[in-house]
Amino acid sequence: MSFVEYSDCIQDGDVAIVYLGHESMTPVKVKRGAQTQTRYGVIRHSTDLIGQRYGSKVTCSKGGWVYVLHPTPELWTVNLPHRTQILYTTDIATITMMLELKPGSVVCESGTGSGSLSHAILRTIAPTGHLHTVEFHQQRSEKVLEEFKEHRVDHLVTVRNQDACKDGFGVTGVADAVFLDIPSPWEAVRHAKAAMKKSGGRVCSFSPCIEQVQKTCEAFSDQGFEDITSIEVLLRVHDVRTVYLPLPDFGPDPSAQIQPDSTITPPQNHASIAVKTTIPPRDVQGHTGYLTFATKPRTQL
Amino acid sequence: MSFVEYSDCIQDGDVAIVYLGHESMTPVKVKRGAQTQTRYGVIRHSTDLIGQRYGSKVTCSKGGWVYVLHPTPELWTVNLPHRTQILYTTDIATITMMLELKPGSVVCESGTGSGSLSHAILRTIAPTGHLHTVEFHQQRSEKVLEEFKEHRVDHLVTVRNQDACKDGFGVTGVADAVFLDIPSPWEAVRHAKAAMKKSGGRVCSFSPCIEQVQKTCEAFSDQGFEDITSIEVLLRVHDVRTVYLPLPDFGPDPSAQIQPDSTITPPQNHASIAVKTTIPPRDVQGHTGYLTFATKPRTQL
Amino acid sequence: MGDTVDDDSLYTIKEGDYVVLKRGDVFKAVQIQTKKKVVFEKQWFFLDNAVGQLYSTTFELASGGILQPRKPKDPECSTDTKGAGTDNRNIQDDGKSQKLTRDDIETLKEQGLKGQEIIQQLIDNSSTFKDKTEYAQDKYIKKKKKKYENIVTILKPSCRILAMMYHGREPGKICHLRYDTLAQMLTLANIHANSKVLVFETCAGLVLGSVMERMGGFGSVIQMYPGGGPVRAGVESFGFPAHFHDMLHEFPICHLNALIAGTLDTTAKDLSADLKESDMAAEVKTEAEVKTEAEQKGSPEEQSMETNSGAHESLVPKKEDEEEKRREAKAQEKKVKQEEKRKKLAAAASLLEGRDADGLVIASRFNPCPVLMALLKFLSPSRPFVVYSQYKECLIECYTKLKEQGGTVNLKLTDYWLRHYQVLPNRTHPVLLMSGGGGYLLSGTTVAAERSKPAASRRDEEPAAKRQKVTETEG
Amino acid sequence: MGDTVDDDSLYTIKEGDYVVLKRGDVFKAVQIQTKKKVVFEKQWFFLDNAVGQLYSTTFELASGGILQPRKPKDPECSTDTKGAGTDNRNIQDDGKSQKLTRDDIETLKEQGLKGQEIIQQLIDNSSTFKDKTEYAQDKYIKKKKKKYENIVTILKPSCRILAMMYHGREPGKICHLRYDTLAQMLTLANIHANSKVLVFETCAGLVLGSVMERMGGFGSVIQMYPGGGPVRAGVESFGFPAHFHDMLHEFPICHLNALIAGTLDTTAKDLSADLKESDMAAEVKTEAEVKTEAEQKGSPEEQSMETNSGAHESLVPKKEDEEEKRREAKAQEKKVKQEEKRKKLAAAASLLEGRDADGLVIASRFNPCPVLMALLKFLSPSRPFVVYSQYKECLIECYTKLKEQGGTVNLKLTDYWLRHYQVLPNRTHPVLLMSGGGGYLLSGTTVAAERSKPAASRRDEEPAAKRQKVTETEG
Repeated sequence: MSFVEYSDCIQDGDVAIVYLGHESMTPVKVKRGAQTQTRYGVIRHSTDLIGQRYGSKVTCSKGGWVYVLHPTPELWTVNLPHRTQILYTTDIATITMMLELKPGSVVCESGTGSGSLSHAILRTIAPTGHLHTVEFHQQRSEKVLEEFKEHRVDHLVTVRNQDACKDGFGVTGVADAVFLDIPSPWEAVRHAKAAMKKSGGRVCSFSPCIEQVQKTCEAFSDQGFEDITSIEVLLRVHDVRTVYLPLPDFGPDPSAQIQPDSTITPPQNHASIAVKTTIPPRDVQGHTGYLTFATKPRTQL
Repeated sequence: MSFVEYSDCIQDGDVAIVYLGHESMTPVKVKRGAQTQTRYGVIRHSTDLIGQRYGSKVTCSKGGWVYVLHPTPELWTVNLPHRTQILYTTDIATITMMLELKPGSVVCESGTGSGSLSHAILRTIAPTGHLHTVEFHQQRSEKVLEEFKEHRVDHLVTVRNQDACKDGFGVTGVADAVFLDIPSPWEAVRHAKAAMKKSGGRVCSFSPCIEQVQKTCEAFSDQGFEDITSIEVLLRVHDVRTVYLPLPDFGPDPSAQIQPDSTITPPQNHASIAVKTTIPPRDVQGHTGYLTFATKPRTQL
Repeated sequence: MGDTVDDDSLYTIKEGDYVVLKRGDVFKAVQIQTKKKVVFEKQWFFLDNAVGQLYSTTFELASGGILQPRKPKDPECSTDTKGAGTDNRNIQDDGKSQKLTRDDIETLKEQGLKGQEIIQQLIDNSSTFKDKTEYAQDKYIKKKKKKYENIVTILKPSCRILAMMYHGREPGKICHLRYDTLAQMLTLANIHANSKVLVFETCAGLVLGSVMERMGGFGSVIQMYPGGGPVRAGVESFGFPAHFHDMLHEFPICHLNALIAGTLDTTAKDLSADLKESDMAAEVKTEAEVKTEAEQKGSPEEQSMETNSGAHESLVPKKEDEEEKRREAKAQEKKVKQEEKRKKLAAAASLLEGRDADGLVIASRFNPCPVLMALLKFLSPSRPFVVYSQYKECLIECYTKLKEQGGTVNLKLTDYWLRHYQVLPNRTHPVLLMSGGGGYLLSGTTVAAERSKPAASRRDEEPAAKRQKVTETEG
Repeated sequence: MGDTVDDDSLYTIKEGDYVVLKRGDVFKAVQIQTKKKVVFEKQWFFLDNAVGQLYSTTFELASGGILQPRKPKDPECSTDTKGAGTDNRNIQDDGKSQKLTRDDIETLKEQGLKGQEIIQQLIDNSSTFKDKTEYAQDKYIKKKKKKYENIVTILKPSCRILAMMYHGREPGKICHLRYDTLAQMLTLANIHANSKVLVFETCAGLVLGSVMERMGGFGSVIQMYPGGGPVRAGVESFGFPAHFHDMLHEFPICHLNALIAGTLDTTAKDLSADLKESDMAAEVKTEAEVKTEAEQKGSPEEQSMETNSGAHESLVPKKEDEEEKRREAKAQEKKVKQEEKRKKLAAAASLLEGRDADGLVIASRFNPCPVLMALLKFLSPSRPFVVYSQYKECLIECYTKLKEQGGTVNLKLTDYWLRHYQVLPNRTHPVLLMSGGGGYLLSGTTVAAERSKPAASRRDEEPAAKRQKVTETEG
């Protein structure tokens, strides 16, 4: 297992995702001899996991069962330990395309946070790209590096514990893309520019508040970035349901009584029809943040 | 006919809405002896309109036909001559409810603009309410008063040609609700307060830009308004369509050939299924403006 | 000129008034009854002290459930935050940042500290508060306020407030009709004074009450109701003046076929059996009970209902000798009520028979298509109608049927997207949580009925909308 | 560590390159061919001068359709606006505010004035411009710029640019798949290097090309194609290096039943008739023609297609004596191609036979349910799949079928709401026009196939989502 390459079978040392049911999963570090407690009973790693195929059904000690899934950045995003606010798949997918990430891309990111976006970037730029990620909070930068190792992507990433606004990204003229998710992104714009290739590249800043967007757009413009675009993408989930709608009873129909064939029974009082439909969840995510993209043009040196 | 009361039949002097087809209508001032040219031919007012029932089908000279509709504020909104940007029904409906308008309400409005909202307000506050509407552009204020007369609602409205930011609404302590649709609403907030009843009331400001909203919220707060809420309401139209989806041809199914009954013909190459669905228009209104509502509390005097 | 009297007596809370309690974004409709315990937001209190106060007054909850009017301009926003950090790099979440224990807080409460004061104590005793960003500080204070502030505001009810209340508290009772969607309905149906409007709803009476508010007591509203009796709990909450109820009529849809066929005889003393029966059942029940029953019929699993059948049983007399007299009196009473009911039905029927209503509003848990097709017959030409459904599929059916049948123009299937904003210095953004959906509307305008014509040739009646794509056909 | 070489030679436009022309928000994909006239935004020009320039260069259009590289930092935003009015109270719209006539403007053009200069002339000669609000001035300048500025930028193609191009210019060709929805698909399907991905699309090759870009030449992509031949016009526009095509395989779905049944014999020289026929038909056509035909089959009314059947006819020989030779040569050629085709099919079949693909992406004008059910069989367990449809109803069908059948988890039916913002000092707001819809996605993860089990007992396999309402049941 690795976050950038599929394996068929679960091995000692893997991180697997245990699927317990609708929107209920938990990540497990697979370790020979270890056990994991679930609401369906115990999972014994040596017998229940190691050597099993990813996607298999595993029966727990209480007779209940779960599926064991291969980790992906998307499953990780909904299962990772939150050390900060995180980016979710909808924004991540948009960022990945709009930054034009692909195998071989060199990317700078700040802050690393809980690593939700980092894993998705690594998946996309592997096997030949590199991620330089900067996190000013020391504990967090240590923790995320540990996770990168566990997820077998540490060869693709350099984690730096510094302040991107003050100290930049630790590299110059190498990045195809830069991503900013920090409280004052406008302070890091000149560092972003410095980190990027002479030939140009793409940059993105994520901010929850419109005032941040305004300042960041100004900074991008001042630093000569082009095609500055701010967007927002919202996910809408549709829950599939069969609903039963009662039919109204308008009483006996005199016009129907004209017909001689009286064997037709009138509609029953509580007759209803079934409709296959979707309903929205009652409350949904109404805002995560604004995404501001820009292009760094070729720098004339 | 009046914009605040239905009539059954078209009379000389009425304003009627000629419905030409899907999203194609035109308002007509009914005048004995007059004619109106449409793409289906001429409509002769004396014979084709006057005395006819609203909602009737009228055959034009070329043999084409139209429907003649009773005017409503909503039909007027999509048919009125634009002298400014106007408010549309989605925002109007929200404003009407959130300002708690009803028969008897006294309302102040600025600017009158093209009168789109004014007509909707008048419909709702009739027969016992009153609208004080302020428009700084002289031509426009004259034009809209003319329309109010033609629409037989002029007894419910006072039009003032002044600058609400400088001169207020021309009334003090009478309004249940105030509506602002001006470039600098924050400059009119104290006038709004002065126009409103001692016992309190509701106020709304419509602005396209977030910076206007920010300044207006601050002004509301400074002037002691409560429950300050900014919202946005967007209309989504669903066009009902039947679509035909081709079915894929996976070739002869060997497993099906096992069955002895070979009279069942395989699915045709270009078989398709019909699905009743809705599609969104390609481009839709993505923003009209932000609506900021607030409550004026009882004023201690 | 409108009524511009601004007399405080109009704004005084009286016993028996229907009012709305408010705290933050939470509302609850209640009637002012002295010595009656009210439960709101997990706290109980008495409304006695509200009587004589002005509407929109905010009260503090004192011990013993006593309301005390709050002085205007209490220092609500003055929580001292002692500076904010610019980011959260130094915050370590070890769960030990608050020095006050739960017991400490309980002690503070017992000492009679008010919510505001407790929050200040919490801030002063938090080791991380001053390092939090302004954003995080604000969130913290809001959360704590919700927990420790004991205030309630008493409001005069309105369509706006009740629609927001139902949507927030009991969306299932109003078919998940969101308040902004209701606002659209009232406008799209051109609801106004001096018109005649048909309403078919199973939204606890909220839609009916909203229509009545917009008509201001002028004109007539005919409630077309399913089941045993009209549901009006929501109407009561509006606290309309008595004369508003003069414009309200009701017609049971179980007589709709007869009415349409012209065979409904409202002069006959003996109405068809099912009406009588359902009337009888309804008569001996209070309004609230009828509502409960009517709603339960359609949705037997509804959880939030307070069932209360005690009233009925208490009518059963205890003593044998009184039995006879009561039975007679009851029979007489029954007769009177039945006659009243008959007159009411006759009045509603005669309002409908002209088939000249000015508007139609449908919002129910029933499949809307048959309801719409039946009720449209009662509208004048050139009048608006609007149908609400939680499910788009139902309105597609209505749309298709109307297109087939003709007699309507300007058909539009819509829904609405409602977004709230937080507007604060340097912290302006859409509110993070939003409503997933507000339901769908189909609106249109009636036109003169067609001389019967095959459906196939109808297509060209309305110039087709610009074809959007190859594999699609309109309608 | 990645390749951080930043060598200009990598960024030089060469003859034969696939590039994208850009003006404002409008894109067009073309190949660099010297002396070939290109039409873009109603203007024609030659790309000859672009050769040797760097990508992302902006060119001015000079007379005779000649491109001239624009000097960096041309004073693009320096239009002199001479102060803005604060409101528009004094503006009377009499249609006489512009003193320049149409003829005047044509004269200016002939004098060789550039777009920027013409706009300045228009402003100077407008009597109302200086009274307009800043907002209105900005709108005016933008409008005029669009009309009079003759610039074009040449870009290196990418998934982002091509997806935006197709969505803007020819949404019908890509089933109205919006670029942000495509972005979601690539992520939800976990597309990455060194995996084996199945793609079924009728989106002109855009989806296939996007998948290939994300795989960077590592791994394999199997295009499952309907009709006579795989559609790849969109793939060409990406301008991939040659080795990218080594990872691309193709399999005609008309053999899918045979493959699933295990009766497809790819070693036999004589494949089933329909494949041969369709192959033959496809062979003598250019890629572009095949695409045209394939798309036209499904949507015969599509208007925007450039049909071009000249190539075929030009193959018909003119002289009798050459006929024989050509026929022989052609037969030989046919045989070789057929053998090639057979090998390709065999290769694709052997990739599929392991039923161990890592991902599945479906985006087509076909009813997706049968496609999804057939192709899911070829995935390993614990692999993601994603289906796009313009119509939610189609994905409800897929969802229902998958729930019945089992073998998948994490099913999610979604769509996306994309909003653009104008961010300008004091004029920040969402863009006034937005896309009505970007289509729907159904995504999920495969799991080990169930031992067959009645559908009825399947309900409890997945703990039910919290029941939302009484009258609803999940699934």
